[in-house]
Amino acid sequence: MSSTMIGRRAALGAGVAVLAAPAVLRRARAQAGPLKLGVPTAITGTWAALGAQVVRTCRLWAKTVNAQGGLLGRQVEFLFEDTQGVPANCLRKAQEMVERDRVNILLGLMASSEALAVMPKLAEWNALFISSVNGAGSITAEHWVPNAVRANISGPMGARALALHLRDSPQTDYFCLSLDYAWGRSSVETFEGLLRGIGKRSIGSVFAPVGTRDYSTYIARIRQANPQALYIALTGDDGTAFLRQAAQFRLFERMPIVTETVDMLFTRPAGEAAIGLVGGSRYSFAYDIPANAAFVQRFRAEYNELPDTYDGEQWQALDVLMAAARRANSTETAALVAAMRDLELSSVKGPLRIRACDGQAEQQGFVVRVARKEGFPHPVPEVIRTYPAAEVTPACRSATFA
Amino acid sequence: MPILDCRGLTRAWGALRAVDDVDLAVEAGETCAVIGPNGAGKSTLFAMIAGNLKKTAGRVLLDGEDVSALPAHRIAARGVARTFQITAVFPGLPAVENVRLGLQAHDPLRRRPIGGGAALARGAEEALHWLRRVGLADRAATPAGELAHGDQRLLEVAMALAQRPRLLMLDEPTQGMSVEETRRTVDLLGRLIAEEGVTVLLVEHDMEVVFALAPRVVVLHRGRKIADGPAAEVRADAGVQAAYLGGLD
Amino acid sequence: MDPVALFTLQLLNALSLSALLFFIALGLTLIFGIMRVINFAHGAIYMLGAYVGVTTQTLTGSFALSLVLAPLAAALLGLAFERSALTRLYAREHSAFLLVTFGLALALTEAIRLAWGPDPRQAELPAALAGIVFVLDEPFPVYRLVLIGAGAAAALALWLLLHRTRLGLLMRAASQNAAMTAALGNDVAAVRAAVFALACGLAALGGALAAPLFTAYIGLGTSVIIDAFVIVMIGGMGSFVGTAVGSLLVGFAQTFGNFYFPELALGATYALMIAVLLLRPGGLFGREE
Amino acid sequence: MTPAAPRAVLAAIAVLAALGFVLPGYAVTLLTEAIILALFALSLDLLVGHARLVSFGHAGPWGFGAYVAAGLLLVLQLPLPVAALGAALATALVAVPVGWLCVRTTGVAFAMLSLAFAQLGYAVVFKWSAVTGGSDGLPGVPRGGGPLGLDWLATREGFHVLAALALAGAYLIARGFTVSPLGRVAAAVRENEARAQALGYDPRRTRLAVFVLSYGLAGLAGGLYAGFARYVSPELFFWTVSGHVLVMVILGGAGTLVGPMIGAMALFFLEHQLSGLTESWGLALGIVFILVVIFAPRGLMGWIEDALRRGRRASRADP
Amino acid sequence: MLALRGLAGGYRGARVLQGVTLDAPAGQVTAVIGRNGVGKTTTLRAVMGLLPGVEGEVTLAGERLTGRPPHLVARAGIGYVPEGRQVFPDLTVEENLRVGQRRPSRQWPPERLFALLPNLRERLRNLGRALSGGEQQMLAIARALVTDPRVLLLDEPSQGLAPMVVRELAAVLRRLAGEGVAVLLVEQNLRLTEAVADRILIMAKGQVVHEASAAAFAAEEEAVRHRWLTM
Repeated sequence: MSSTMIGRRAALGAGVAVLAAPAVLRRARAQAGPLKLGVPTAITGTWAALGAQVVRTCRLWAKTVNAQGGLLGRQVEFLFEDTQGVPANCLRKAQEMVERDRVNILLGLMASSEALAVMPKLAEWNALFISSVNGAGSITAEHWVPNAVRANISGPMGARALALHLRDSPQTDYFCLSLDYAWGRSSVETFEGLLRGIGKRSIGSVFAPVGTRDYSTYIARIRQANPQALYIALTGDDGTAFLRQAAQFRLFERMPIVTETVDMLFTRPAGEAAIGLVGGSRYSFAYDIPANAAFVQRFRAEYNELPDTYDGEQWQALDVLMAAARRANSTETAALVAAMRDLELSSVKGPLRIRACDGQAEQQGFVVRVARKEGFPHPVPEVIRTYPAAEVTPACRSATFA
Repeated sequence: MPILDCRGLTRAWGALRAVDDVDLAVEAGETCAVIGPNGAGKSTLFAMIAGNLKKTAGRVLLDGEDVSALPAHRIAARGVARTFQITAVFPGLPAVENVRLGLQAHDPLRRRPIGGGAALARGAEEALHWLRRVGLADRAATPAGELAHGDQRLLEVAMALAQRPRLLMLDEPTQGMSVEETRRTVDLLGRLIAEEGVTVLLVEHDMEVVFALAPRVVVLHRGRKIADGPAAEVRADAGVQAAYLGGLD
Repeated sequence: MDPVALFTLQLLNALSLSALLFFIALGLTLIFGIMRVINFAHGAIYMLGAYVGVTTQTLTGSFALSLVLAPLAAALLGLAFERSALTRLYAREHSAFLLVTFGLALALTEAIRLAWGPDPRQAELPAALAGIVFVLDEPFPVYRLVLIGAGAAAALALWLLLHRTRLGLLMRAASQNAAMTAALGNDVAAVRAAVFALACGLAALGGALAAPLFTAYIGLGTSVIIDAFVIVMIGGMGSFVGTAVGSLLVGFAQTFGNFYFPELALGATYALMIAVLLLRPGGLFGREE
Repeated sequence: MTPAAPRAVLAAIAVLAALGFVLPGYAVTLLTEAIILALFALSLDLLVGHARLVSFGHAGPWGFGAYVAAGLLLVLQLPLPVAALGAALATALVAVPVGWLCVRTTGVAFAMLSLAFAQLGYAVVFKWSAVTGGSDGLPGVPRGGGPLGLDWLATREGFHVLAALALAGAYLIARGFTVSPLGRVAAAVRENEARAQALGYDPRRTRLAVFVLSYGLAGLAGGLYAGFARYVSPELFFWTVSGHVLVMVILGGAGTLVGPMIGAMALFFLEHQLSGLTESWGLALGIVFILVVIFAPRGLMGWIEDALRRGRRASRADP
Repeated sequence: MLALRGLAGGYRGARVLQGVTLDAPAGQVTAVIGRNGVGKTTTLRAVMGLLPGVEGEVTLAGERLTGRPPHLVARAGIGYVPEGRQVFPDLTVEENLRVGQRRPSRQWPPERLFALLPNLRERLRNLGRALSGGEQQMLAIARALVTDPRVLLLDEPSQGLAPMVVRELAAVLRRLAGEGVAVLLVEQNLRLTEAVADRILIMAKGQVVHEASAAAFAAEEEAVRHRWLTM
């Protein structure tokens, strides 16, 4: 009998202690007044480098906004939690922020799978999610929920801009390479559809298993297919590894390589190998827009680095939040969601408008090329084409361009 | 019909024939000992009969049925119980549980994945009875691995007897026991064999044990059977003496 | 492309991948051979090698030096870990070893992230290695030939170590019968420490060699450790020849499998392992435990 | 055998269930997840602790169960408890052929075979995107309470209680198995395979029985998890999940059933709290593992047992 | 040379040695006989440091060895020929010999070694597993000799050997004693023991229970056999 008692008491004590201690601590913080913004993001794990961009930009934004008196007069405070890019962790951390810390605005989710895991819960939580990273088309199509807004450019939109650019290029036969997961597959699918639309064709595609690091067999396959140009949908470590190996095999001398998206995270480690790469761009410090120049200057002053893709996208997402809050004169979820409808503003990527029908921000599409430039220690992107929002945004609740 | 009938049993490892064309029949109620110097092939023979080792050639009949191809557990299920040369108990389980597992092998509920409490309780009672018979009742709750070496060997005997075997194979039951322990064990085994009326095949080094327990002795030497007969005759056999002691001449 | 050229190219690709895999699998199998345990931290050590290699190259500009310092650093770390933690566990169950090396993998990965940051690190190959050669009129990177050479050299060096040195002799003896090796006057504990350090050094050398292809990034270890497990299991735990053959099998299966059957590639190596283990539980060149 | 009587364990689980009505919402969710993980670890302990078959592929049945339950909830709109049970049964069924192949081996080969099957599952789920959603997984799994007024189960508290009930049930089954005739044979096979065989037991079939039960319970855990997270993805199958749950079992103390449950909850909360406190939680956790292995050889359970024994001795000495 | 005083200990749950006291003088063959399981092998393992937690004392020429790890016991000058030979199956004969040789043997350079054990010379390149039982036994002895031991421990070297080979073995052991090595032989084979031993010790129940010179033993063999060896 005594062991029963001990068991019960121990379980009760331990359970309460473990759960309550940090909660009490944070509850105290929660009631102090500042506006809390929840950022469950990948601080460790595969996506850590992207998460780091999100985190540093949020910090800079908070610093800037708070110096100007805050948002609607309230100081802004970010709560960061590490999800490792795993949907289950993301869901748990997001729920904790919402329920324990009374957060009603979530930002900075990393993997599209994380966003897809969180979105069905938003209504129950009465929370708003502003996407800054997630590119999967389905987020603003079949899986869209009213409490979600995508401030960033989607994968299909980037592909569209690129396709428009390629319409004028001499190459007609393309080969597509991507990692075998949803973003890569949907990018290739979209791109192939777009190619058909501009009178060109894909002569083959291949999807490398996730975790592939040696691309030599795919390079051989591409050479065997002998296309006029190569399209890749690879980012991060995958993109870097591929570019380095492609350069080692002198693939650039055979054919131009275009990529769904260019970000310095993978072009910088690729070094010289990235020169000449052409691609869509989600954000680049090179955009010639006054608001961007100011952002880049502020960013460099703070971090002595160039802002990269998710720095710019995150900043724009936060600007969207600011504009909506001002329009609603509130940070309550319902008011913000209403204010998001047809919200118009201008941020680091120029003008944008949040569509009411699927929460997608209509915005310009950019095409960039990686080049060596004076004053930079590594090759950097330069803008070669800009397309107005109307040309790159798909129809409402659609991931494709019919 | 003999309970055990081995015909032409052979086991070869490469060129070495550890057991070479051995015939051996054991009648019901008989106690038969297999002796021979180290390396004579006794353990190999045992392993083949019990189904632990593939036969290179030959057959094993149990009650006239060919069991040569059966795995060890199927042979055990047909009533062959054994002890091992190197003590084999369930070291982490209590002594009484070791014996109970021997009983359970014949319980109709032996494969119940849940419940079976009554059968288990019944089994534990009976297991205690067997422990009492080998003098280990006071150690029932002790994990078998913590028993003294001699007690572990007795425990094995109890486990094997609890299986209610048609044929009991004892592989050097007094191995590693002191003189005193050996004497007690021999007495105990003799009494148990007589009372249970069990058929026994015994491998043993200790001649005192052999002659105390087995009226009939089979001698193996380098894999071959060199003698088979009443104990006294075999004991007097000069060839056996020479083989057994190893010779310089 | 000419089919002969294509095949030759793919052959070289497979060989270079096998060579990289060989470095990490070799260490795993050495550790298993002498300690009968699996080192979970081997991928993290490989990653450490890549980072130390890149940093050495960035600071000194010498690729060659990076191939010396990376294994050295990892070997020292391995030695320290073996002496301080593993040595207390040899008498215990294998699960203890599993957990403790899992812990090391976790801690080391995080320590690397703290020290180097989350961004990938890279360094350029020296000009002499960055060039190409033409194989049947097709350009092929010199560096991949270097990798094949390095893999072959490592195999040869290790073979020489195992068969021509006293340490190698003791490693083989201890893997067959540790107690007897000790009873003949040899400090088996020291041999174990040396093996662990050597295995870590080999993995780190593999990491440093892989960095010019893959860059150094967090997650490099995770992606490679399972391949290494598969190789060691297919080849037979503790078998040097088996590891070489296993590396080639997996390298070829991935290179040619991804080429001809890209849809099946993800599961192919596991199917291969299942087949081998069911037919020969000890692996192709191993003895059943 | 574990010193903790089943009654104590059930009482502790009842307390956990009751906490669902006391704690704030997010904490209940956290606790629910911990309970599901405890169930997952419990299932693995049958293999690792009771049969000493160290599986390195327990993500396999976990992921499989989750996908089956997700399918039953999404397509057939079945009530939650039915879907979870269906997941358990389906997983146990699949475990028969898989186990038949795996239990031919023991030791490292068994570990690697179980890993290989889990990774094959990963590959299949990843590639078969028409059915499984591929790498995106299946979002929006409904938590259907179903008829008979069971809608309550879909609420946070209801689901929490359901998870606690499942844990209690699984514990009773697991514990019942370990003391049942067949479970005792499994222990015998673990202790000495040759001896068990000589008593007439088939070691391979016995191991298969443990395998199937363990996989079934892991499938139940996975099925509950699908209803809990309302989202399934191929990561559920990934080998790191297998490593993780194995660590839970060893950390808690393999072979005690209670230990792995404690280990799972302790590790889960430790990770959760550490990752909220510091970015370098992985470093801290890794060091904790190393220290636990060296200084608490029998895991947390061994440590707790020692503490209880000391406590009892002290209370006896102090009348 | 080698002295054991009150050696006691054993394995988990079994205290096999109950206080073994014996001396193995230089230049003599000391034989220990007794039935299976009386602790003969365990005694040798205890001397080698292969048995943890041993009580009592082992000294070599007055130098205390108790508690040292096996490799330091070996380095102090004890050669060990274990039960079942335990040659390294996947090493060649030559490699087997080199395992114990931290430096070239002074007392047993190759010429001398092969003069003593001629069969090994032709087998140098063969794997240990490919040798016959007798060859393995000679290898196990050679392997211990090249460590230049002052004491040689042999555990049932005649086990499984043909009479011819046992005879050879006896000659080898006699020669070794002639070289001044202290030979401690554990055996069951009376013929071998009587042929080579200077003194014969009988063990039972983990103790030495009887001790006699070889001549005295021969005289009382029947009685001894009956009492302690039961044959």
